[in-house]
Amino acid sequence: MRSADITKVTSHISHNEALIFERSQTGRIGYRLPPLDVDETAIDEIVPKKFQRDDDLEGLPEVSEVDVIRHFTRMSTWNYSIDLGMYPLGSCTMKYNSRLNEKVARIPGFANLHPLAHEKEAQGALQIIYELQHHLAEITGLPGVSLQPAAGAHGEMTGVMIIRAYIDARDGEGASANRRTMLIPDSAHGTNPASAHLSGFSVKTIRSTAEGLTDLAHLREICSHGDVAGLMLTNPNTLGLFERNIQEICQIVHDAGGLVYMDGANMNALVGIARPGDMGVDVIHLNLHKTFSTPHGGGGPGCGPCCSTAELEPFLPVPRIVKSETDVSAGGGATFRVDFNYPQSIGRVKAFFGNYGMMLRALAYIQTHGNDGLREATEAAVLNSRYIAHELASDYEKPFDAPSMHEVVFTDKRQSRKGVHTLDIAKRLIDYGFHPMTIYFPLIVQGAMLIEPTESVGHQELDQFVAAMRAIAREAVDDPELVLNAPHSTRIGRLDEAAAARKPVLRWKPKQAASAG
Amino acid sequence: MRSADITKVTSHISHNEALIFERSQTGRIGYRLPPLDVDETAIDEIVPKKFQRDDDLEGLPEVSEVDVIRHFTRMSTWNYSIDLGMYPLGSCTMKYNSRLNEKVARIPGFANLHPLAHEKEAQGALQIIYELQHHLAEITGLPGVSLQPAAGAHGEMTGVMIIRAYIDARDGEGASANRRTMLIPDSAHGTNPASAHLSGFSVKTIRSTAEGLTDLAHLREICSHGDVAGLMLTNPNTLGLFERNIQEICQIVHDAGGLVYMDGANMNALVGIARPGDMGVDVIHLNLHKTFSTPHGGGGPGCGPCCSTAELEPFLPVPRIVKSETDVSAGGGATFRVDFNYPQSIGRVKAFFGNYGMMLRALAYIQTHGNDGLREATEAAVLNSRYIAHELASDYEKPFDAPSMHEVVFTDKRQSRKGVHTLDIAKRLIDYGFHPMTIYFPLIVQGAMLIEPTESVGHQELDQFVAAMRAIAREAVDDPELVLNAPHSTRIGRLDEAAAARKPVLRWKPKQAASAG
Amino acid sequence: MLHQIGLHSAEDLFASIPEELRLTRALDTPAALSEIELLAGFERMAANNAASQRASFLGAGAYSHYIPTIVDHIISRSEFFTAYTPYQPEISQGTLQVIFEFQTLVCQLTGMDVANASMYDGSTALAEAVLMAERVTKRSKVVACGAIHPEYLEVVNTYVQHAGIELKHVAFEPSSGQVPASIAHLDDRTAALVVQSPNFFGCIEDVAALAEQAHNAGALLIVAVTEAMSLGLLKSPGAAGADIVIAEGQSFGVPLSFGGPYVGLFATRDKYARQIPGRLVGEAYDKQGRRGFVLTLATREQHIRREKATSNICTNEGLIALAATVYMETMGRRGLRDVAVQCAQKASYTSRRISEIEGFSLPFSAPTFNEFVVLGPGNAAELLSRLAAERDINGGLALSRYFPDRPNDFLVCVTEINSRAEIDALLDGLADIAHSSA
Amino acid sequence: MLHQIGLHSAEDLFASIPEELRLTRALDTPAALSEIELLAGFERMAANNAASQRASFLGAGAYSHYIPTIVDHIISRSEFFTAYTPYQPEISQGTLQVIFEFQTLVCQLTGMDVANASMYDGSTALAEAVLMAERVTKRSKVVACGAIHPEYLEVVNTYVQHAGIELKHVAFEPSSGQVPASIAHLDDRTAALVVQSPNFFGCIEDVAALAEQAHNAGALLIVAVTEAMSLGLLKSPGAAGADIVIAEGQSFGVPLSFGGPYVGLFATRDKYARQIPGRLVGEAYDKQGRRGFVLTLATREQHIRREKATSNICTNEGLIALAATVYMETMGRRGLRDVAVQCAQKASYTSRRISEIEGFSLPFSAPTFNEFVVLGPGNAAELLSRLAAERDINGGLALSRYFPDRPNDFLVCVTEINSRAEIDALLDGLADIAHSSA
Ligand SMILES: Cc1ncc(COP(=O)(O)O)c(C=O)c1O
Ligand SMILES: Cc1ncc(COP(=O)(O)O)c(C=O)c1O
Repeated sequence: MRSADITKVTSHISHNEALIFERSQTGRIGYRLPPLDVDETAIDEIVPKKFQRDDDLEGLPEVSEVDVIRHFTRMSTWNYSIDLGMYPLGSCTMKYNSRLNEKVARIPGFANLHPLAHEKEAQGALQIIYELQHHLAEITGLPGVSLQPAAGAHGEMTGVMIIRAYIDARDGEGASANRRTMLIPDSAHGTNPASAHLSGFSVKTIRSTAEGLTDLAHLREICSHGDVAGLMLTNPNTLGLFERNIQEICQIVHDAGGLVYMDGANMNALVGIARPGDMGVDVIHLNLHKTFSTPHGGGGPGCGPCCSTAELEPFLPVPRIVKSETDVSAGGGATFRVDFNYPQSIGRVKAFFGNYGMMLRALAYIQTHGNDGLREATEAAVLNSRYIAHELASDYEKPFDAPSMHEVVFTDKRQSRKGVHTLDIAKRLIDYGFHPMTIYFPLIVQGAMLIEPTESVGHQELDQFVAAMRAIAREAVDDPELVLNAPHSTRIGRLDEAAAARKPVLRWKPKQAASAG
Repeated sequence: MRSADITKVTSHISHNEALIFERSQTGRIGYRLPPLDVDETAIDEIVPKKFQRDDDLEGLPEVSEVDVIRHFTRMSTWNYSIDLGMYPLGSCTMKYNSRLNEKVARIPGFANLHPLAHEKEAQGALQIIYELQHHLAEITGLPGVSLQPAAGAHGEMTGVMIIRAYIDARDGEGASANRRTMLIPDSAHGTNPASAHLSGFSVKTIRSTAEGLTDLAHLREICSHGDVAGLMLTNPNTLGLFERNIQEICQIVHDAGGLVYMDGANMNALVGIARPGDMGVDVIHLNLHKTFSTPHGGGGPGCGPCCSTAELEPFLPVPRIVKSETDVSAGGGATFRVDFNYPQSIGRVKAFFGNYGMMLRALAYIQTHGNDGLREATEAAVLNSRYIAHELASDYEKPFDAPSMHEVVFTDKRQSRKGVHTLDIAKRLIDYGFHPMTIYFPLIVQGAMLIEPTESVGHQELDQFVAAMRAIAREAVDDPELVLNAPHSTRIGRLDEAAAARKPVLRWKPKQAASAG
Repeated sequence: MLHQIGLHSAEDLFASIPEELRLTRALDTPAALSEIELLAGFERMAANNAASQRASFLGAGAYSHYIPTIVDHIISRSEFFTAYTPYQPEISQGTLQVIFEFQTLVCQLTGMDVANASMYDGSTALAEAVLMAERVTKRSKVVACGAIHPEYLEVVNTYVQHAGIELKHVAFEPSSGQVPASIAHLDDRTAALVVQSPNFFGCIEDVAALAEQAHNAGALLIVAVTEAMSLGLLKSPGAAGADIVIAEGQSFGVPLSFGGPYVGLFATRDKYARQIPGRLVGEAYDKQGRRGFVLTLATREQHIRREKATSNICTNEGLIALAATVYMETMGRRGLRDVAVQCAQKASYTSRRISEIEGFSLPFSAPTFNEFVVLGPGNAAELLSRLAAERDINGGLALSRYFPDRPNDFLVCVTEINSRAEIDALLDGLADIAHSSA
Repeated sequence: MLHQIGLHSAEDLFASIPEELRLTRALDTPAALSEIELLAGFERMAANNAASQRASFLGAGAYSHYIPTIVDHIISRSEFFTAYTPYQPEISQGTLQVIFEFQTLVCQLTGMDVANASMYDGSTALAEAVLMAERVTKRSKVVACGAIHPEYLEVVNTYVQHAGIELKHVAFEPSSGQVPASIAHLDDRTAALVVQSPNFFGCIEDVAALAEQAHNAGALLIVAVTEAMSLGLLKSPGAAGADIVIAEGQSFGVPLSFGGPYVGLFATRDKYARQIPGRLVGEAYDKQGRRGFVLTLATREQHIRREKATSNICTNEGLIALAATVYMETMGRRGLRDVAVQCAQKASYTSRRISEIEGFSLPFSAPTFNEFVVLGPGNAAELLSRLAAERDINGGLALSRYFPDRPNDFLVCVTEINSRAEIDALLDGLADIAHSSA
């Protein structure tokens, strides 16, 4: 294999570390507690024996602090990460996560604040929620904001439930019962239909046109049935294309008595440039862990705020964080209040206030960038994707002509003739030191490769990525085997996922126990 | 090569990252300052043009914050480190560095404290110095402590200068002029003679015996010349052996009118077990960055406290940190004082108070371990080294029979018959995921391999290390080439150090400039 | 670069957005701040959170436990911190093995067979458990018994409102504070019995007895645990017969952070593995037989099953699950019990001493872990705000926040970080204030 | 394990230590503390450092500059933080390339050809520079001119006392604060002229003129810089003709930390490379021609040359050199100048405004960078302690600490982190206190 002549841009991963349970050595400990400083009672007098564990926590690891440090430090080296290089995972907006935001989130005044602290004693924390709501309202053009949802999908559920609650109120329970259809384009992310289903809607799929946009004719036709509660639209859509008929789309849905929900996962293409509220959208969710750079953390935590029109505001989850009109602080009242009094609210979607730590980081992101900075970031994100679209067009099939926004989709059409498919190209990219793009999504594009560079990469890195992709295109012709067997540079090769799913092993078990069953 | 069947214990390093200067892109910036908030003056009116730079800082890098993060994160992956695995670098005591100590050192009340703050407003900081001095005095059995030296060698220089100052005072300038010889065993670390030289001594070397201990006869003979100012002895010595005649050695030197300096780099074998002060030693340095686990940081910062007998205390560097006998704090006086009034002092060896941040960490180490913990650490350190000595004796030549303390020396005698030398064994060890031992030191042992496991490794890791060493011994016989060409698993192979020294390139230069000259 | 791709201005990049939709003004958000200014600003706001600076006995679903220093160090490693969902196993083994260990630890502590890679938090995990019980049993009634965290119940309500699930409540038994001996509503239409233990009042429920009743009716038993630390001492819900166990994992190395991000633990029986919501990591092997880990049983998930998925969850709480894993492994077999025992001891000392104070009593008789309800001599909210103002102590939670009919009750939580001095200060404060206002 | 190696007790491990030397009691050091207790203890002591909590105008060799957040993040990476001196280049390329970049940056800023991998700090670097000058010139007299940091001079004194070097001082010119036009003692026995610029009083010296004088006498010019930030704006010592430049690098991303650890920068001319003290990293190639870096010119060093080494230094300030490297690269070409200009602007605003206050004046006429001496109406130490007590401001350093003959002078330092508000508070404070005591 040729990995010798590969110019790698990130770390080669090859390494061996057992499971912590396999490293456990009886008697080793990694903690120390202060001595108990109160008069002790026999534990059985506090908790009756029958309510106590009798397994002595058998099987839990016994390790020292050094063991733990080495265990995780070693495992960490098997991961690719944004801090190591370009991570063009389409639809996920893998932008740089500022360490400054981490410092902010760790300020003791926030980190040690209990969610049930009295509102008067948490004014700073509430003010941050309020200000972030305010900024997100301005950025989306939608005045009603709830930061309670924990992630994008959670925000979708919240938004769709709001639509349902609004229609129930508008049409009355009886009539509204006939509006239980949620329209979703075939290009949508899987969470959209799943969220619609959670809210008790049945899903109808809208076709996309050959240019990759919502099929207006099909939309009109389905809307004519009169059972449409709403449309869930991603814009720019998951193909990286701006739905240029957005206003007309909203019009059609509104005329049919429905509301428009926008999946805002792709807001990194719009911040400072255009606002969903101005397009006719009624409610949207944002992914603070994408557009607003809160860390992805190996899969969360996220934060999926819901922003709505004034009309839908009464239906947002409770509690809401509001500002007292008059400065009551003098009169002993609180300036920022936790308000439960929204009788039409869909209710609570999460305990406490949502993923507060992410709100701190997002506000810090907005403040460090400033309004020009936010716009410049969007411009850079789109420029970078457009550059890749331009540079790779000669080697890879680009299924849609329309200019891409922050991300661009290619396919393996040309390479597959030689038997090299999207999966192989993705795996080979690993050998070149890049994280692969999103693959086989959106589903409507055969062998899709969705590439989102984000604004965090410079010209140099873009060119290295382009060079790698071109080299792979050449390899697919000259030496398909090399690509088909990639990656060659990682700790392990491709894993047999089918076998893993057939007889799933989802936890470690002590040897004997394992053999036992 | 066989690295496929190697069970690696740490990360495989292979990776490519240019110098920051090669990554620089005009116009990129990675910082932001607040706007200047005072009325501005033309800069030339503040600093005359002729005193200003006129090169516009040509050549300094222009990069973004992400560029910087990726640059250093990538480079970091080329390093081996304690947190990745066992680092048995003899004489360096590569023990685990607790993250708790880092938290302590970053407490703003210490990190933001200016060294010239008024002593009354730095009582907490001074108390820490005082308490650490107190504990080190107890641990060494030597009551006079100065924390000013920045590292071991600095402590050596300080200690030897103290001896000189003491003798000058004792014998008077004239007589003392004839005592300018410092005795140093041939096994000593290079810093010993270098430090003696810095203090204006001429060095005479003491032979070691076949058992690896100081040759008493030779010592007596040299001491008879009457010009001996002192002896610099490492104990346990650099062969990992305790100088069991230490009392007699001190006696001989004292009788000859000299003083005994002990290099305390190997105190990890003695803490809680035996005290240099009880052995007859007059002055010693400690390496807080070894025995007391302050981080090695890729080569410092260190801290090399000097501990002396009460007799030598007046000669320690100024300022000293002392405690007021009477509680003066009531009277507005300070409890902990910075005292300059030591007329016999050798003077100041460093600005301010020394490497204060390291003192915080060392005190935290002493407090988290507690007195039992300190002793247990010493026992574990010696046990681990003794275990390795025992397990490797069958495969490697052990030049001395005496039981090793915290470290043990082996040689390549058996392997070299096949042309495999210490350097090759060390490099091959890298392929097995370990940092090599210290090699070719001490100089008196041909092909020395000095192994110091420290207390931070458990039984499991020791056995993995032993297995690796045995495998290499086998390879040296079955497949010498494999060992001679090691390492096979790193980003780069062995570098041509001779060529590098012949025509040294010690800095980056812009291409044209470079070619120019 | 613009020119390289044949454009003239940044504006050209957005040609596909209709002119009239493009913003012609700057966003009305603040101008850029430097690090210095930004930190100063947040420090100012943090200083406005008085409650974060004092000794506290607040629990009720969010707990103050000691967090070993290495937890934050490890989760801050770039390789964990700036990676995303492990879609590409070859370069995500770090995250994948961590999740596999997390799943194992959750199973060990809850006494269950299989656990997922995490849920948003305890409250949403409970809601998903209820939905799962409906899928498993094909029954549509769920009975929530006793003192369950009110905010958890609100979330369950929101989730089930459109799922055609009927949610019934069985009040707690007022003298014991536990679920009453016999449970109304439990019948052959019941999908699940939901119980929290220790419950919202800190009372330990007889889970085994409840499991039996549930199973007799052919229903599942869902056990919710808001104080995961209790698992170090109390019988595991699995051992007591639970079918689904959900917990809030915040107690395991996660800062209070005004309520989030936390992490939901979700565990069940092997036979229900394919009905579990969220991500699962499983063992897998490559061609050379090397062990690795992958996301598995994906056919349950939204990206494949779309509206038929077992849940809509995608991004979960990866980094917090990592923190919990580091915590559980650092404390380990011995430490998890030690902490739990210290909590129980300190809480029992505190409740005993409070009950000795004139005018204070313990309204519930059930055994407790580290939380208990105190019935005070007067309005609890006023008592606690005076305690905060005059003694700088957060004395606990006035139950009136959730139970208007219990104006004089408050919930006190004591953990290993509450020193004897803090506890005694609380005791003195309660005594003095009650006395002075009497 | 003990038994495996044929021992019975831990005591047996120490058989080679004579019985009578073994400690038969426990060390009289404190018992073990848990993390909780330890942190609480250090927090208490930290709270006892009042000076660390207020606006400060203290400089004099240790400066408060803003430290970008990423500096501490990067130096905390285990791979940098827990490695040691890069003896094994194949697994130390991270550290080695960083040092190579550090050496390059130091050369660029000082205007020199070659720089080493770091010295303990500025003061010891100056002492080593003096010793090097003696080696290079084989001359034994060194002339220290003008206002050099008193603690630096003390250290030089200690180092040279046994090296047979005669150290002469040339006082500063009292009206300008700079080195006098013609320098006494400078002759053909002089190894080096030592000057600090900006000097201890903040005055910028005419380095070029001094270089000429030194070179005319066949001596080297050693330039010391205690405020490295000045290099962003001021002519580099190299460009002005210096032969050896040493600097304290603390200003580049290193916290005050009560005086250390800091980092000494040491740079000189190519022709003296083999006389330089300390470690040097150079470019090297492997068999396949791949570029890497190694420790080089080791024949200068103690581990090979023993007593004939150019210095006894072994462990240096690696991690701090890394911090400085991250700082210099993050600020970069533009930032280093921006910070320097802000310092100069703010200091000039402050000195101008102070000189307008009744009773205050600026005793020295020379141009300054970010530090300057103020002559007050009365005892400076008292003035400053009142300023601290009444206004919570560290107003600067009373020169009497080092110059008993200047009771009313104090040294004020202003950097980019001193806000306009802080500066104006200082001005008001000085005016009010001086007035009230007049
Ligand atoms: C287009 C789109 N919609 C929704 C989601 C769901 O967001 P989350 O993963 O935060 O739940 C994602 C991200 O995965 C997405 O890419
Ligand atoms: C035996 C011995 N003495 C002295 C030293 C010098 O200590 P330092 O490197 O801290 O100057 C060392 C460490 O390198 C050593 O091993």
